[in-house]
Amino acid sequence: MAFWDYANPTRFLRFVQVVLPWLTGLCLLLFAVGLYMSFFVAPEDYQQGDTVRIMYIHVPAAWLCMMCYSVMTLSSIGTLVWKHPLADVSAKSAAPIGAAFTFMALVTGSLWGKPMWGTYWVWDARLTSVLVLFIMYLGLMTLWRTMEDPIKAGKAAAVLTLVGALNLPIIKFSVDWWNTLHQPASVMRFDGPTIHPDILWPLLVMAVAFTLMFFVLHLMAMRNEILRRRVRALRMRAASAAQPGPAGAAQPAE
Amino acid sequence: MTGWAMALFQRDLRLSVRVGGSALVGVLFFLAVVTVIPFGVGPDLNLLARIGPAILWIGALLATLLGLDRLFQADRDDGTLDLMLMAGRPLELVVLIKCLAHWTATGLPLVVAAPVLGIFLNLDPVSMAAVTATLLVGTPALTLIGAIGASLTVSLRRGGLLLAVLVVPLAIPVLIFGVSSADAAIRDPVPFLTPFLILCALSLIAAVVGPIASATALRFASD
Amino acid sequence: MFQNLSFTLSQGTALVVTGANGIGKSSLLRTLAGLVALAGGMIRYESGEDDRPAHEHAHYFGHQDSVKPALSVLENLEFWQSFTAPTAAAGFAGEPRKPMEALELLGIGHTAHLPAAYLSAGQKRRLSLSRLLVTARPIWLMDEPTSALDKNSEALLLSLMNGHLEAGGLIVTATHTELALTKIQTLHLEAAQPAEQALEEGFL
Amino acid sequence: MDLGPHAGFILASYGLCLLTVLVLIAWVRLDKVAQEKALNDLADQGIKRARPEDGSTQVS
Repeated sequence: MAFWDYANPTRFLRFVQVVLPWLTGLCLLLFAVGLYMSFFVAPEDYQQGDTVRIMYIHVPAAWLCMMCYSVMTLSSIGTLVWKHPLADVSAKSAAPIGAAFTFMALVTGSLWGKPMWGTYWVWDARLTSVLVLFIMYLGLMTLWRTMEDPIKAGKAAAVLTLVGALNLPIIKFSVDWWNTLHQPASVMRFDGPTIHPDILWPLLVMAVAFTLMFFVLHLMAMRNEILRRRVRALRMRAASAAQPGPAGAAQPAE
Repeated sequence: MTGWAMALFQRDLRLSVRVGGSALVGVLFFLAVVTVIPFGVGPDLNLLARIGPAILWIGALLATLLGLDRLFQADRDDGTLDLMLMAGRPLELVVLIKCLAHWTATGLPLVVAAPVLGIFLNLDPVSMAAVTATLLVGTPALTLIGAIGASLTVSLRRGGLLLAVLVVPLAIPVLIFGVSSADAAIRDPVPFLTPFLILCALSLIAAVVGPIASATALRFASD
Repeated sequence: MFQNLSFTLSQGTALVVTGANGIGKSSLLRTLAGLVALAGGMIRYESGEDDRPAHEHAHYFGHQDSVKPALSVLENLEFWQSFTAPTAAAGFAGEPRKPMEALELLGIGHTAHLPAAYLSAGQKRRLSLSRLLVTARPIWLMDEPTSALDKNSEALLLSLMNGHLEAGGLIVTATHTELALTKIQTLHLEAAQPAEQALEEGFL
Repeated sequence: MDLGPHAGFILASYGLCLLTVLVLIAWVRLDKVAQEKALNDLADQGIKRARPEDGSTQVS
């Protein structure tokens, strides 16, 4: 089963080596197409004018910050239940990327809100729950930083990640459950998207491009994390190794 | 600055930035406090704008207090403090430099984060700048006053809460003048400079009193 | 804490403090180190610098290693080298060593750039000991210096201590084991009458 | 291309996103360089992995 094949870090690194160039190329291509479409193909909104173009990065970033947390949640289950050796590597390296996507979603939302709502920030359910997600990401990153032993840190962080996953449905349904300024979902709906194809297509292309970017960065960060653990293990061995060479000075003078 | 002082400053900065250090936890706590307040007082943006400077100041005070309990304790736990007492360097200066390093690692990030958090509280640019300026000159005073509490509670296992109780009364003047000068910048007729200069003076006084008091406390704590 | 305690130590001599557990060997060393205030009496170091108290002429090598796990081994040592003020004394010819040299001498040179967190207990102990070599101070106060050290390191420690004595330094050490030092004076601590032991008894 | 009265907001959001992505890429790159340097430093000291790099060995 492929899932367990990649439990071997060395094998995983080889897999990354093969896959990464293709993913990166595809990601760049999609970004080129998506950015072109969002500026030149997509029409301006009859109400919002050109500001609607912020949507093509805002919405993918918002999706991705939730998907990234879902990846971390799955990885946490992997750490606690299946004891997969790469699970906490995956969770740890996803956190900064997730925090960055959340930051992007917050910033673009804020810059979109100013011309539309007249303020950079309101404390409504959607915005607040995403801000809470941002704090969760930062908290998890800090937890990993404060604990020296990666195995222990991984387990602690996995527990926290699972508890924090409660926030995901709150973010998703906040626009339906509470009355907010934020507009309700228009793409991810059970009865199909409600927006015009000229807007939908650039959005989908950008969303796929963002997703690929997440996987590229995530694989690279996981590779770094594996190397970091390797360095740690080797350093421990280096410390316990005897003094190399005939250290004459180390002999006590009788 | 002489060599030993630089070495101490660098060491403390490195320790708080590296794995196990607490450099950015304070900012995160600051962010958490500011996020929680609108849940308590309600999301009314006008109200938040009015009490925004106060929220930021209280957040900064709590974040500073929270990070202070390890200021001397970590060094006491592994015997470093004993060696520092014997090193032949003026202990008051040692304390001052440790406070400076601690402020650079934990207080300065609060100041940098303040304008961003101001957006959440609907502050206008003028009051944002005013709050940031007052925090810049005020938070060193909080760290220096807090150092007194940190040295008094250095030998206690759970000194954190006691530290906060001891320090908060001493920190009240800083809070008063910090918030009032930030407010003065928003409401026109009140001069900004008067409370601001008092705040600066408080920081300078704390830079003298704090190290002397906590050095004395540390000497008593060694036996 | 102590009664009728008085001793004089001349250059190049080691004072070995013996006595039962809990008798106050460690407290005596901490008092000499200036970490415990004297209730009465005085400590004087005659050949030292006039403007510095006796304890600033001393290195204290106690039970705790004062090693920061987040710093590298070399960073740990270099900090103590620049932070501890060297002190001179008439007739003391000890020369400070370079940090790397001291680490090599103690057999942990290969760990210099590793975080100290990776060191074993014995290696941390040796790192702590290297502190005494990089700043010259005429008095070494050593509390159970051989604990957590293996046979080789113990022999090395003794040669370092003898070297310090030859250079005209003083050593005061509390120990349970026999130490093969060149010039030894022994101080044996004994329990006083229980009623006289504690200051608090005065309130009875 | 005319982005209307709110061009500043649009460009700022795209710019800040680009900046964030660049920071992420820089973090990943620099981290890799740092870890590889640490591995090389250790290899110079003669501390290497026991298992060869081909990955043919199976972790039991």
